[in-house]
This record gives sequence, structure tokens and C-alpha cells, in this order.
Amino acid sequence: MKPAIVADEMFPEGAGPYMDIEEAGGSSALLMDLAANEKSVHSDFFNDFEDLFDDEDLN
Amino acid sequence: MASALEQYVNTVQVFSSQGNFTLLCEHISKSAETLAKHFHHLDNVMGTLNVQQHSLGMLGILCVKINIPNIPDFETLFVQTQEFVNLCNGEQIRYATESFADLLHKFANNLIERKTPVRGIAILAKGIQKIQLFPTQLTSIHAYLCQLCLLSKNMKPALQFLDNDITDISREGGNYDSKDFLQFYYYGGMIYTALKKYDRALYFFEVSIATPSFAVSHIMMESYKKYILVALILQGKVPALPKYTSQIVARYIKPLCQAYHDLANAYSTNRPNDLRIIVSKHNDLFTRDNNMGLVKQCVNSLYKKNIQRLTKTFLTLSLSDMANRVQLSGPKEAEKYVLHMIEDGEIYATINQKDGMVQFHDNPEQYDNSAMLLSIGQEMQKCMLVDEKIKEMDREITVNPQYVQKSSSIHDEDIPGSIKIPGH
Amino acid sequence: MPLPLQQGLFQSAVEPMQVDAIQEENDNTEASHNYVVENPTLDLEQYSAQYTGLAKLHRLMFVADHCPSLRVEALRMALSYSMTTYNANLYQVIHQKTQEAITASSVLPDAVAGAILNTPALDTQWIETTAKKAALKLEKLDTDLKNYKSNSIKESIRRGHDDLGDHYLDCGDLSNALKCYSRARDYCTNPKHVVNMCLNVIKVSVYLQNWSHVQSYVNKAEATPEATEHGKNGGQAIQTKLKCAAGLADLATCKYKSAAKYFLQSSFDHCDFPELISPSNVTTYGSLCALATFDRQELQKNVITSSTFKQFLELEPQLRDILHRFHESKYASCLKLLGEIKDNLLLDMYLAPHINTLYTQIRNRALCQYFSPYLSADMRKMASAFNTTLPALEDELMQLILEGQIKARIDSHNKILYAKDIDERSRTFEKAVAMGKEYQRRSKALVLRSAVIRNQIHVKSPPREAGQGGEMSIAPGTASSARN
Amino acid sequence: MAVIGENKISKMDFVKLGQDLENQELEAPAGVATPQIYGQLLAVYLLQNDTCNAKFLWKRIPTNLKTGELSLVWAVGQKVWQRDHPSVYDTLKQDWSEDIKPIMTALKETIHERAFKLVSLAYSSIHSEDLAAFIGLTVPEAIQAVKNRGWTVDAQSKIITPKKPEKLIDPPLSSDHQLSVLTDYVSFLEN
Repeated sequence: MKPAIVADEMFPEGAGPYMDIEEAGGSSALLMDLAANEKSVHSDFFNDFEDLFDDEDLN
Repeated sequence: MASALEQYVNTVQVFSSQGNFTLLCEHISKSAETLAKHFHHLDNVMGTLNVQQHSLGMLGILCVKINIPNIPDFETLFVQTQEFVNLCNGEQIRYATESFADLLHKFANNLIERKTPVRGIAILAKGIQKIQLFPTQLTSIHAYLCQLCLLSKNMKPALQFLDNDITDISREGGNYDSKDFLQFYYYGGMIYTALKKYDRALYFFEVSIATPSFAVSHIMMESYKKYILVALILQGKVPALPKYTSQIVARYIKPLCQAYHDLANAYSTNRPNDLRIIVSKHNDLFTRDNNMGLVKQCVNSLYKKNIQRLTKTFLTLSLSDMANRVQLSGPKEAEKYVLHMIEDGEIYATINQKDGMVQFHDNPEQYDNSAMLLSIGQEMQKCMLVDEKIKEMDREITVNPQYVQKSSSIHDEDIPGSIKIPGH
Repeated sequence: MPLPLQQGLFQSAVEPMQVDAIQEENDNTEASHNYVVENPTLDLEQYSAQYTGLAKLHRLMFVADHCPSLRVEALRMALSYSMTTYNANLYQVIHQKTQEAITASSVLPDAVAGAILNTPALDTQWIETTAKKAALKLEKLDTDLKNYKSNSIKESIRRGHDDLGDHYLDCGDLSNALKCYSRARDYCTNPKHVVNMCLNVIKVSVYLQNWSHVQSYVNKAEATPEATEHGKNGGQAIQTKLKCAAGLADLATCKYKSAAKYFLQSSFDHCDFPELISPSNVTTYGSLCALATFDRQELQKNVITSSTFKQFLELEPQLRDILHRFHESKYASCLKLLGEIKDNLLLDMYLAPHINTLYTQIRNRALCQYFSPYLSADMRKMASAFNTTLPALEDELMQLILEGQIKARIDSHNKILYAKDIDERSRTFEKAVAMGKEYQRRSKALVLRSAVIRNQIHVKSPPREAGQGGEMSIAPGTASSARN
Repeated sequence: MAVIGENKISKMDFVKLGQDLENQELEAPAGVATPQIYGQLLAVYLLQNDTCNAKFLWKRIPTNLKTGELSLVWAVGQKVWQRDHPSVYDTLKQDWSEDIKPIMTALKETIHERAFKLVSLAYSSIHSEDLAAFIGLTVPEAIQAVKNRGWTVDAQSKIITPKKPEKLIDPPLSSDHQLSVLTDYVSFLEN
């Protein structure tokens, strides 16, 4: 599926490095690759905040 | 003082006075090792430099100091960094934004380790302003500022940066990374959520999720979870993501958030009991994700949504009927909900205690007064402003040599630079 | 969505079509397969007589599955009918079911019950001879076909395929039947043959419940010139078969309005399709779908005053009454009559999954029509007109208002329903303001996205490359490592 | 340090005061401000009905400082957050120190006024007991107060009929300015 992106059409040179991969029909292979290698990133990003959104927590 | 240090001071002074900052940066970068060797004397070196005239030289020293493991006298470094950020020359610093940002990142991390994140807020805020070319430029320091604000539970100082709609990103020597970007929008979304500015929060989470990606980012995944919850609180449903969202989201991130989809599905039945069942089913997971507070807000918002649905159907309704229909405990609780919703402008209604009825009204706004005209006018101005910005970008592209080359080689018949502007 | 898989259907080079296509779209109907009908007034003998072949067997088995009181009778009829076919497999299945049904309905131990209640014994000899006969016939037909092929007589080859298809169908081998029928396609020499081929494929596809297949072959047949005009009577008969099949496919895929239109185009005098559908089915399916989806004018013009459909309605006087009462706004008695025939309808294998949806739509339509001429209506009167209680009516109305089907508000205090005009002017303003906000939001996102792309921000697969760029790094080896 | 006397503060100054206090907190040595700063800022947030920021302020105050008057201010904050009007007035009944007295006095007035506005917006009739609790007065006081505002009180049932809030007066528009703005719009839309 060709991504219909308004902004990307405006920056062909900027979009190049990765848009080409998708448009070349390589996206499915890429995704398989992802699944096989468990390519997850940022798993160590700082998210150690307590629950800041509890309306009943007034202490 | 070792002669190497004297030479450093000398070079800094000479190059600075000549205004040869590119060469100076190169030199400073080469001197880092030497400086580190003599770190006991660095404070003396700093004493010989002028913070305004020799900002890059100072920065070089501070970067070395902050990189020393187990910083011996952090308090001194804190004061030095504070003074430096407040007084340094922004024009010089912009020759080394990467190092400046790095200094502040490590500085922030040190404060976090020392459990005093609040002390960094004012300094990072100042630092952002020093290296920004204009207020809508995003730097990597933004994310750290948001992190400090969240950690110290002092959200307000971040708003002056969050409220600016970003139009450009500081490259910081090519070091600006998607992680900085995602963190800024995720933390920013959290800050807006904490302050109950849900509309803006939703936008921030959406930006995070729609970032181009080729791997599963945990930041995007956490953003997606909160996106669902905030969307339910704000709109009572989960809107579709922008169509340019990466396929990674649909293929990998969505399946990893099944509990949140279950929640959204239960919400869409409009039945609070169904929702409660799902909440208790996934109670542990929501709590582990630190999202239980938001989940509870979702449950509460479903009652409100159901009351809003009643206003679309009824002219009058007794409070006890209302309590029955929306599964509240009784007329007292129903009255409380109605009262709060009237106060927040979420419904238009009046309570008649004499007979225990609620009367629902239409929005009293008739769009026939000058206050409304003014406000529509202001909205119009904003649209025109953003439209102008897009046109300007369009013009820039039209004259971009690469674009011209590419578009003329592919389709000769295409008119270059015709952007599809949403809504036109 | 099963659609992408279907694309393969016409692409395969060897076989013109794939047979084991998935049963699609059946999941959007009501899932309750385990209901039980207690008190039907169905005359099974008469019902069964309307169908032949697999239609008869499938329908009888469906009745048996859902109606305990008719189970044994239905299975016995199916069992004896199956012995007139070559379908030994189905015979054994039905036999097994019959035995179970008889035992279950009795309190006696199995063996005793079998003897006393006259359970038919499994006719192993029949099974054997049938299998043998079937094999012999298959062999003969196969040889014939080979001969035709070697002589290259197109018409004979076509007939050979058709005969083979008929035989497979008789044996209950649907996939091979479909293959043979569709292979005949290449040997069609005139439009009549094409239509014939289509009808064969349609028939098997209905048995397979492959509705998209049914629809596409109906289209194919209808696109064949002359075929439908050719010989006035024959043409109308074919037309009616096609309309019925299309109606069935649309009903099964919940396109009720379109289904109604197809059924209404059937010609009563040429409605002869016992392998699929009876004239009384056409009446029922057509009436209910029309009631659920037509507005007053459509109902008047296309159903009530339609001279062809009038003939159909003579078959089902109850439905004729229901239609007239609905049209005369006698909703209470109309809905009551609908309730009375519901049990029988639940025993119809094609209608049963849609009954609740259709009934709800009919009721909602009635509620909307009742209120349409009023500015305000007394809900007490309305409740009695619809044979319901005030709270239940309030619930129904609430749902209809929320769905936008009735533009009104409920005064629950005085139990009055008020028509509600929408203030178009305010709504336009509201919309404009909302659009402005959305425009700003999307434009901001666009500007930001362009910045993201300009700066090549995207989540990369690990490991991360070292930063490179125009600016100098003062502190060595720090910036990039620190933030990861 | 913002030391404020009872009479030195006008309503408009609260915004400025809040900003000063926020900065003082950020500049505080070792990241911990004085109870006085926290107390005043908390009270100002409540006055501005900025309950979110009030809540987070309370959450970031070091535990050892969450005592005395500071905790009393947050007792008010809790009730404001929960929109428990009758209890708000109870918690407000304190002998506040000079540091925050002017803010708390203003807060009480604001809440009282807010309650009046809400009742007139949300009720077409209300029992006098409920109203009294809502605006923090005794029933006779409340009846007198609403009579002063021109609301009607049923002598027998003591049910009160609030007067609807007046529509805001439309700001006048200069037609010259309007014309030029409209011209802009039209040219924008035509492009």
C-alpha cells in the first residue's frame, strides 16, 4: 500500500531514506524482519513516574 | 598551572577575540583529554575566563567536569552551570549546540540521581532559550525539561515551551534523535494530561504515535496507551490515527495493547458495568503501567457521556430516572453529576428540586452577538496565519533545487509545489 | 475481511475457480445458533414438498436442529428422501441423527427404544449398492466425456461436464460438482449455454453458502445478451431464478433493501426453482425485507399495489395482512401478527439468522412512521398503539433519537414526545467553528511533520549510527553515547 | 520574599504574586522553599480555581513541611477539588496567619460568589437548606442574601427560585475595524 502522505510529498529528499523502502514493496519483508528479531527500541526510556492522574489521590 | 591549561586559556582568548568560533570548537574538542587530566585545576582556569566573551571555552570545561565519574563537588558545578547558562553568550553557544545540550542532559541526570529535579527546571528553561533560534524550534533539552517537571510534579514551567507549536527542530550536530523527539511529545502529553488539558494532550500523544518508525518504540507504545485513555476521556471514543502513521503501529504496537483495546470496546457499549468488568480484569496491568488513574477517569467520563446522551434525547427527566438509566446510585449522585457538568459547561440544563426533575436545554449560544463574532474572527486569523506558514513552506520547496530536479525529471506536466492543504 | 482471499478465485490457470472458498460474511448475522423453537405451526409435509434435492434435505435438517417437536418427523422424511439420491454419506449422517433423536425423545433404554419406536435400521445393503451404482455411473460418464473430448465435439463435451456435475451433485460432492459445472464454461457455444452454466454454478454456490460467488454469477448471467429475452417464457423463468438467487445472496449478507428489490422482481407464473427456493419463500423474504427497509411510498408502490407480488401474497395471507396493517398504521395488530409467525420463520434456514434484525427494523420503522405527522405525541397512547409499556417505549425512542431516526425530544415528566427542529443556522456555525479548529490542528501537524521529515527524524532499528553533521563536538565521545 | 500585609494586596496583584511565588520556589536553595511560600502559592492557586496546579504543589511539598497551617490550606484545597461546597466553608473557618489571611479572605469571597453564580445557572428551584449549605450561610442568612439579589423565596415551602444570570453585555465593535477584517477574510477565502 502506498502511503498517501501530504507532507512527505513535499520533501522528497527528506523522505528518501525510508520512504523508498516502503514504496519499493519491501515493507512486508522489513516487517517480517522486525518480528523475527524483536526489534524494539527505547525500552530503557525513563518512564518511572508514579500515577500522576488519580483524581482520588489527594495526599 | 600546567602549561597545557595556559595554552587552552590562551587559545580560547585569542580565537574568541578574533571571532573564529569554528576553529575554536575544533581546538576545544581536541583539548578535552588534556583538560580531563588536570581536572583539579579546572576551576582556576574558569576563573581566568569571562563567561560572556569566552562562552565556548567555559562550555568546554564544564563538559569535561560533568563527565567526571562521581563528581566530587557537585554543588560547585551546579552553581557554575547555573551561572554559565544564565550569562553565556548565545551566539557563541550556537556553534556547539550539541555540547551545550549534552551538558544540560547530564546536569539534569545528576539532579535526578540526587532526587532534586526541581533545581534544574529554571536552568534548563533558560538553556533552551539560549540555543533556540526562535521560540518554535525544538531542542533536545525540551524533553529533559519536561522530565524534570514531571518528576518534581511542577508542571507549569514547561507550558511556555509546550504551548508553542513546533515548526523546526535543532539538529544539534546531527545528534538530535527520534528518542528526544518522542520523549518530548510523550512527556508533554503527560504534562497536559496532568493539568487536564486533554485536547492538547491528545495531540501530543498523536504526534508521538505518528512519528515515522521502523522499529517498535516503547515510547510510542506508551503514548498509544495514553492516547486511547485520553481520547476516551475527552471524546468518548478513539479517533483514527493520521493516515501517515507508520505501519509498525498497526502491525506491532496495537496488538501489544490489547487490554487498552478491550477497555475502549467496553466503553463503546456505553454500559458502565461492562467497563468495570474489563477494568478489574486488567487491573494489575493498568496499575503496572501507572495508568490506573486515567482508567478511573475513563470510567467516570462514561457516566458523563451517558448523561450527555440523555440531553440529546430528553427535554425533561427525573433525577431518579436518570440515575437508573446511567447506572448511578440514586438521585443525589445524579444531581451531583449534573451540577458538575453544568459548571464545566458540558451540558446545558437546570435542576428543579421542587419536583426532582432536570430540564435540558440547547446550547444557548445563538451566534448572534459580537463576542462570538470576535472569537470566530480570532479563529479565522489563526487559520490565516497557519495557512500563510504552509504557503511559505510551499514556496521554499518550489525553489529547492533537489525538488525541482526530481519533480521535473519524473513528471514534466506536474506543477511544482502544489500542496494539498487540509480542508481546502 | 475475507475479500482479499477471493481475488485468487479467477486467477488460477488450471482450474477456472476454486471450490473451497471460505464461507464469508456469515459472521455479521446474529450468532445465536442454539435457539429452540417450541410451538411452530408448520405443516412439515407441505413444507417439504416445495423443495427437491439438497434444498429439501438441508431445510429438513435445519428444522430438526431447532425444533424438538418436529425433529423425529423431519429426520424421517429426510432419511427416506436421501435414499432416492446417490448421497450415501448424507444418508448415514441423517440416520445417525434420527437414531439419536428417537432415543433422546424416549425414556426407554436404547435397544428397547429402538425396537419399540421403530427406529429404521441402517440399510447397509442400500449403502453398498448405491456406492457401487454411483461409481459405475461415474466411470461411464467419465469415459463418455473422454470420448467426446477425443472427438472434439464441443456441445457433447459441455453436456458431458454438466452430466458429470449433476452426478456429483447427486452424490453430495459439491466441490467436484462445482468444478465440472464451471469447466463447461469453455464449451458454451451460445448464450443459453452460458446462462445454463451460470445457473448450475449458482445453485452449487448457494448450497456452499458462497454468496459473493452467487452474486458474481448472477451478474455474469444477466450480462449475457439475448439469454434473458430468448423465448419469452423461458426468459422470464431464467430471470426469476436469477432474481431469487441474487435476493438470497443479499439477504444472507444483510443487504435487506436490495434483497427485497430482487424478490419483488420475481415473476409468480415462472417461479419454479425447487432446488433453491419456493414461491412462498419469495413472498416471505420479499415482504419482510421490504417492511424493514422501504418507506411508505415504496411499500405502497412496489409491494401493496404490485400486481405480480399480489399473486405471491395469496400464498401467505398472514403476511398480506401484516403488510396491509402496517400500511394502514395499525401497528399494534401488525406487530402482533408478526409475533405469531415468528416461530415458523425461525425454522427457515436462510431467514432465521436475520429475523431479530429485521423485526427490530420493522418496529423502528413503525415507530418513526407513527410519529412522523405529529409535532407532539402522547407517549401513553403511543405505548398502547405499540403494545408496550411506557418505560420500554421511552427506551426505544431514546435509541431512535440517538441514531437520528426520529428528530424529537422526550418530555419524560409529562410523557410527551416533541418533534424537534434543528436550528440549521446554529448548527452551521457550530460546524464552521469545529472545522476551523480541525483545520488549525491538522495544519499544525503538517508543519510539524514537515520539520520531522526535513530533519530525518524516524525511529531506526537498532543499533544506532554515530552522529555526523556540520557542527563540532567539543566534548569527545559523549553526546551520542550519553542519551542512549 | 513576599511578605504581604493584610491591606497591601489588591485583587489584581494576586496574579503577579502567584508568578513571584512560582519563581521563588524554582530558585529556592536545594529545591525546597519555605512553608510560607508554599502556603501562599497554594492559596493563590485555589483562589484562581487552578486546582490541578494546587494539587501538584501539595504533592511536591516535602512531607516534613506538610503540617500546621500548610495542611489546613490543603484541607480547603481537598474540598475544593472534590467540589464539596458545604465542607469548603467549614475548612475555611480558621484563624489564618497574616501571611495568607488576605488570600484566604479573598478565596472565601470568590467561592461564595462562584456558588451563587452556579446555583442561578443550574437550578430553577432549590431547597433553602441546600442553598444555605452551598453558599456557606445559615438558612435565615441565606434567605436574606437571596432576597437581596432579587430571588424569590416561597414563604411556605422555603423553596427558592433563583434569578437567571444576566447575559454579558456585548462588547461594541467598531465598524471600520470590522470592515477591514472582513476584507481580509474574503481575500483569504477566495485564494
